[in-house]
Amino acid sequence: MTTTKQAPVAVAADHGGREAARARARALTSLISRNGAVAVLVIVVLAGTLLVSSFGKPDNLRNVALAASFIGIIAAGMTFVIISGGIDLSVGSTYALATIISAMYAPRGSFIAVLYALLAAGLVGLIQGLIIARWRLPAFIVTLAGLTGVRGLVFYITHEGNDHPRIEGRLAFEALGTGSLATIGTPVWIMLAVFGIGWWALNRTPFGQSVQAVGGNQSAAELMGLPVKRTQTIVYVVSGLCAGLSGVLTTALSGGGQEARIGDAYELSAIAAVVIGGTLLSGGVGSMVGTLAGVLLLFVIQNLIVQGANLNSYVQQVVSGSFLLVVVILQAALSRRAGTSET
Amino acid sequence: ALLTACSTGSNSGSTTDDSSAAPVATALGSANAGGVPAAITAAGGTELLTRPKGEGVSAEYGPMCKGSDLGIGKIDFKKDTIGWAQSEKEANPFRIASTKSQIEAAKAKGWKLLTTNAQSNVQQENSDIKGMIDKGAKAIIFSPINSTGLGDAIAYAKSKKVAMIPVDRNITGVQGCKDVGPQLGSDFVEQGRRAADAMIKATGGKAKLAILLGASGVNVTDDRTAGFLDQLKAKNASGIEVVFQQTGDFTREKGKSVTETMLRAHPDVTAIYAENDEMGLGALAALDDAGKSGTDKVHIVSIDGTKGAVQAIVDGNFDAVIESNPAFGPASQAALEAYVNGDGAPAVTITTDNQYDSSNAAEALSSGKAY
Amino acid sequence: MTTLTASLKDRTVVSTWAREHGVYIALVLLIAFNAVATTNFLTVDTLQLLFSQVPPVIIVSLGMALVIGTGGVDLSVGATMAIASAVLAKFVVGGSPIGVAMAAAVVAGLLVGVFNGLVVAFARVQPIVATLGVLVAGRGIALVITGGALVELFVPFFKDVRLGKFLGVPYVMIVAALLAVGVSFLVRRTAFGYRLLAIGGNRRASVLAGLPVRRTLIVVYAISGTLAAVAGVIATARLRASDPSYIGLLMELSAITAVVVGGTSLNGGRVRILGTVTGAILIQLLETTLVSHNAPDSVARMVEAVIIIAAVYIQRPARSSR
Amino acid sequence: MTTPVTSPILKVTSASKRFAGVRALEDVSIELFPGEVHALVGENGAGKSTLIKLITGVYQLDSGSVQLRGEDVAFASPRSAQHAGIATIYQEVHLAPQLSVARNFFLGREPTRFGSLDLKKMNRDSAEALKRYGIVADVKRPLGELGLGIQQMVAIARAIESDAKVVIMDEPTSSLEPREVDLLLDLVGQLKAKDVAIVYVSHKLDEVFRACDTVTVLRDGKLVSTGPTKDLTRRQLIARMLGRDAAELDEGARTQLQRREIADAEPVLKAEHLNRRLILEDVSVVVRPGEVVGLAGLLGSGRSETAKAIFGALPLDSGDIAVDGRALTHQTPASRIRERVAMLPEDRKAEGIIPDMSIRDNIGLAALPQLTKAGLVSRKRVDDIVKTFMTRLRIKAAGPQQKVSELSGGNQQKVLLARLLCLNPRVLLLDEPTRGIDVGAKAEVQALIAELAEKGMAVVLISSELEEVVEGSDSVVVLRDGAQLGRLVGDDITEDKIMDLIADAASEQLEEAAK
Ligand SMILES: Nc1ncnc2c1ncn2[C@@H]1O[C@H](COP(=O)(O)OP(=O)(O)OP(=O)(O)O)[C@@H](O)[C@H]1O
Ligand SMILES: Nc1ncnc2c1ncn2[C@@H]1O[C@H](COP(=O)(O)OP(=O)(O)OP(=O)(O)O)[C@@H](O)[C@H]1O
Ligand SMILES: [Mg+2]
Ligand SMILES: [Mg+2]
Repeated sequence: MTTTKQAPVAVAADHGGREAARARARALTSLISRNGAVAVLVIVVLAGTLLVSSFGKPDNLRNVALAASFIGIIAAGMTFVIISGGIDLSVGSTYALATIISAMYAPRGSFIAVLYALLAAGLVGLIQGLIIARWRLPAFIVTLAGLTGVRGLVFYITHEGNDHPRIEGRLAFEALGTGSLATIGTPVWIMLAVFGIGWWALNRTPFGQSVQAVGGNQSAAELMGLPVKRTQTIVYVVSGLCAGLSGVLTTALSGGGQEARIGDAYELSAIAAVVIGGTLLSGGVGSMVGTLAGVLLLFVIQNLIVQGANLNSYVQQVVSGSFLLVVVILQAALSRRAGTSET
Repeated sequence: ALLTACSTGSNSGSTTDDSSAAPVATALGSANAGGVPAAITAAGGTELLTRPKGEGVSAEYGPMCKGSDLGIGKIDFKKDTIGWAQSEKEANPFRIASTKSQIEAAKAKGWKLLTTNAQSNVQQENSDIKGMIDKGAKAIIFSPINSTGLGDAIAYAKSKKVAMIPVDRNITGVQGCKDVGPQLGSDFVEQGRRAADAMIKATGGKAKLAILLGASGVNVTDDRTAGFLDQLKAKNASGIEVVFQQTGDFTREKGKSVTETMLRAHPDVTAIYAENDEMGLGALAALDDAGKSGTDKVHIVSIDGTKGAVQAIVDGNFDAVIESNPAFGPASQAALEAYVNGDGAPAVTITTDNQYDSSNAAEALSSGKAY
Repeated sequence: MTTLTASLKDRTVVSTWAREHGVYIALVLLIAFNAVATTNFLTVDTLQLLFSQVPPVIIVSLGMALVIGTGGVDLSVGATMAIASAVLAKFVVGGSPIGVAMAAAVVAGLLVGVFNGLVVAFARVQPIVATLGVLVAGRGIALVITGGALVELFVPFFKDVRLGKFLGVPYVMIVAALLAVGVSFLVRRTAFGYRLLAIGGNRRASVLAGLPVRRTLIVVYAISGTLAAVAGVIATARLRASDPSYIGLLMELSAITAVVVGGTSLNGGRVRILGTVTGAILIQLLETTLVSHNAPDSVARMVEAVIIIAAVYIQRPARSSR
Repeated sequence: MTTPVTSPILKVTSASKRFAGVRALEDVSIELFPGEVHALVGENGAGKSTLIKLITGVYQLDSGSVQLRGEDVAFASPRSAQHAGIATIYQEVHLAPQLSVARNFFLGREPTRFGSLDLKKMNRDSAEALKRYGIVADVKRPLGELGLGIQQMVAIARAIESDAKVVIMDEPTSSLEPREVDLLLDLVGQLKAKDVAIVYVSHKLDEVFRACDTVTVLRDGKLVSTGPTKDLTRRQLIARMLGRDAAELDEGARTQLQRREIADAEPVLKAEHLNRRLILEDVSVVVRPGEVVGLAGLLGSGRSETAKAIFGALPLDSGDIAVDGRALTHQTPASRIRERVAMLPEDRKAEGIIPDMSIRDNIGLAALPQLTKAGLVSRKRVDDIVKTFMTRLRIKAAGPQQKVSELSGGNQQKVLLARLLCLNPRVLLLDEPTRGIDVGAKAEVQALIAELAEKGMAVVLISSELEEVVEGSDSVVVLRDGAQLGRLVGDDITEDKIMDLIADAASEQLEEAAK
């Protein structure tokens, strides 16, 4: 147009050090906001170690990690679902399905037992994913129906819960549950591996990009030409498989014999862990590391209640509920400080 | 193949493939050689003990377990702590009484007792038990959520040389004294049988019967159903026709709403078997609203022996209540003492359960036997 | 030619109509099924029973609908019912007149709601976890209040609550209907209703349009808590006992299902009250149907799942929106 | 000028589309040749975006057909259109704000190494590509943190870089500064040279005349004319768009903004020494009654931020804000609205409209307190107001009950304007008020601003069209990087002077940095 002088268009070029200061401030705040749960975890663990003598013992920490690994694996899958803008309430039932099937087919050998359990769990995820993606039905309701229906299926195959199939004798896959590496139980390593792979898939693969874009704004993702339906379907399969894996490990650890009602309300723990980890239920934003910290927080709190106090069951409930609230409020405050303010 | 797995998984070793309820139904009935019921064998009992039984004990099965066999050292109960792991919320009379009994017995002996509650979550119970062991508990008395499924905690206790005493529900699939210490339990199948007997007596063997099942997938439910139906068959009570079977989730509210609906579809029901007192009382509330309460209109038999239900007998609304005695505190702690410090305790002890009807209900209330 | 285009047009008209009225269609189908297949179904008694069982679900769902309208969700309703029930028992056992006891119970629910609202509005915690805290802690609180067990309540007034009828309609259903009308009025006619939907539609834009976002959120959760408490009182009266560990158990899921099956989107920004009420009735009737047919638990659950999906499928969003 | 000798690459034949109750497009045909830049113009709601969405499979045709390279196509989704070589920049930025700039740039076609994203390459290539479009930005930052203009540039770069044979741009320049517009048109030239066919939608007619070979005019969903741009004058084009005689247009001047005499009265708005760490640095805006103060600056210079700060939507570290001499303490939009300060947000999608609400409810929303008695909304008063504004601003819709999300972009903007105006404000903060608004309505809006100012209102105007700021403002505050560079008054307000100020500041900084 009429401009004679060359005005630089570059906006954020590093002039006068101001942009550098901004970048530093941003890096710090986003570090805190993305890792609010990690920060809270560190605080709680430190406080726990100082205040409750038996908490910090290696045995106890190992046990906390082991206990956390089952919900942890489920929560890893849930993270994908929630980042994609959905939710999966069916994981507790799917977990039960895999637990029972893997024990039921144990006589056919480890491979078949694990394979069938994972297939069943993956299939549950696939069906739900297809319904949600193709028919555009709300995930909350579809997976709520999944929660009910799959639990019904579990009752059905156990003859109204009469059977508690068990592994007789030793089977190879039991090592998945009972084994240990460097004194730490195999399920913990498996959970870490799942989180590692999950982190990679979310942040380092096109699929992960697609999950985040779909969750951020589904119609925008469609307009950008991303495979929205496929992505939505896959996240539920991933979630189903994670729940299934967790169920298989449960059978492996306990030798089977679980009740048909096992895994009741696990979805709430998993969702809580994911959300405490800083993932937004509205989708788009979330982190694997956060979820891991969220899961550990839940179990550390639970353990501290057992280790630190001798409470009756209802006071115990009050304490863990309040603890949960404090943690989420703290986490929200940390992330908000760093994130954009809304007034 | 599917069913092979099921049957090997359930309480008995029987391999009937046709009916899922069959393995449990035959559990206590089919005595093995030596007169030991299969369910007891599954819990590690191999022989019926003939030594004189203490009060409240209905049967004891050997071998005798000694803590030292598992390398468990003596416990100094004045200094060491022990743990009590409850399986479900202390929110119904049974669980409240069961925890209270442990706490009071420990207090009476001056023992230090840690307590936890797994809120019906098996994984939680595993980590509760392990948590108490990590906190230094030398022995754990626990009420298992399920007869199986606590393998992780049991293995951990074994590795830490901690004594494990299951109460009220037996741990099955174990070898006597090898995996856990002495077990003290009620016999839920037997409770079902006795309920059937009481029902036959109350109705004169002729009734249109509705069953309020306990929560689905819980083995107490299975046992009480199996025992009941089995006994009806065994007693040839073909006049009792089961027209309705629905879960009432062991709660009063569900017991009531299910009964309300049932009364619409089956107004001709003349008897109700409730697998716990709470559901029975819920059913009673529904009958009352419909103007049908009273044993002259609808018979009710339930299991547990709580005050409310025993009172209902006195009021003429229930026919009979089979007790499921939750007070394992003194007996289990005595067994623990014998197991670790004394000369052993039987692998499986079955406690005596009372039974109330119009003849003894008032007395049970006044003496405080009903909890 | 004209018939072809006409029928084409009809088809879209029919499908739009079905989408709008899915829940009513589903209810009619279920009633038709029962009329044919359930013994003693088409009687006044059956209707009366349904109308005495369904009000707690309806009342809780109304509050839930408002919360969902703001784009949130309230998982604490079941626990709030338990707290209200426990407070009621505490006052009755303490000798208070029943009116006072009921008022106290409702106030307790209100307080729980305000608390939820504060956490959501000020701490900006996501509603699902904010209310999850109360879901976990609430029953514990209720049990602490009652001292841990079920408390039997012998209150003559409860008999009226259970059995009283006006022109054959149970009192409790009349209460539910009046509340539904009230909530509907609130949403459609008041400034508060506008705000609530605006917040659900776009919270940030609402802030910039100068709406009192926080205050509105707190009031919405307070209403939800209050209604849950009312439901808790009715449930207690129905049972003649306060059973804090089980009263309202899983009510949050039933209520959410009722709201969504009734055609309200979980994304917020819209509320359908009549649909919600119908959704609640549908769910209750479904349960009743399965019980009267003596379906085993396993089958009942699977059927329930399929029917819920079918009910939302009828009203699935049209393909070419946006 | 290319004379298309080849056959059309894209051909739409008598496309029609209706939405519940609205006929959005009726019997429209266009042809697009390789190397052709084809402008699509028309009033707000004429059907331009609808036509584009029909081509790319967002909507399905009711009747008609689309041919690509002579073959019938019916894309089921934008994805398939993209695969077939049609790249589209839809109206309003459509990207993933939470992902980094680089990831957005490559979204859907990420380079991988051994299955892993090649982040190094992504960051490097996207930074380089953006530099070519004149944007230097930290490509690792979440896109959403950048200004809307930059986001739009990223979207454009993303689409153009994808090697498409057909590029469709729906109002690509609505948030861009003259500089970026120049750059973009340069790019269009380059694409054209590579025989890419381009559909270009814009309300800025200069651009149409500068860059487009062919222009198609739509009105009310119907095709009005199609032909070479050079055969038309600007006035003729406008006349066709509006469906009026060219003569009729003359009575309305091209731009309705003109400078007024400002009385030396007490300022209505006094916002002084606004500071916010790392965002704003000592910015002052003072507006007297009847004055229009423009904020000028480049993309990301902090203009929107200043407006938000005044409106209480951005917490300040320090600063004094007073209206009519009363100091404002509460930093919330609600309290500002009570003081009769109103703001039109820049990002109408994220911060403006409530998509699922009706036009009526969207307009009435902010004014609720005035329209309410004892908590009850007076339907009649709302209806009256809505009616007034819908006619006054010529909002094109099926009726006041239509959902705002179903409106065309320009009409949504008008709805937001209506929302503000019914507040009857003293201070009006307008962030890009004419963004995406058609020529007719733009004149209308500008006239409205002038009229409001005349009545003694204080107006702060932000516009990416420098021309609009220059012509319409009584004084201009120039910003750069969140700091105030200077203030121009009266005849000093020219585009050159503003650009000079900015350039000087930049070179100073560069010198400083060099030391
Ligand atoms: N999803 C929809 N549902 C109903 N009506 C719609 C929908 N999308 C567009 N319309 C209507 O179709 C007409 C054309 O809209 P379109 O977005 O194509 O206009 P446009 O020419 O792009 O206008 P602008 O310049 O304002 O962007 C408008 O009247 C609009 O209200
Ligand atoms: N290229 C960039 N690199 C880094 N940060 C940027 C860039 N452009 C904008 N920003 C940041 O984005 C924010 C947007 O600023 P703001 O919206 O106030 O600018 P604006 O002058 O209104 O420009 P726009 O026309 O883009 O809206 C500022 O905080 C600025 O620091
Ligand atoms: Mg458009
Ligand atoms: Mg701006």
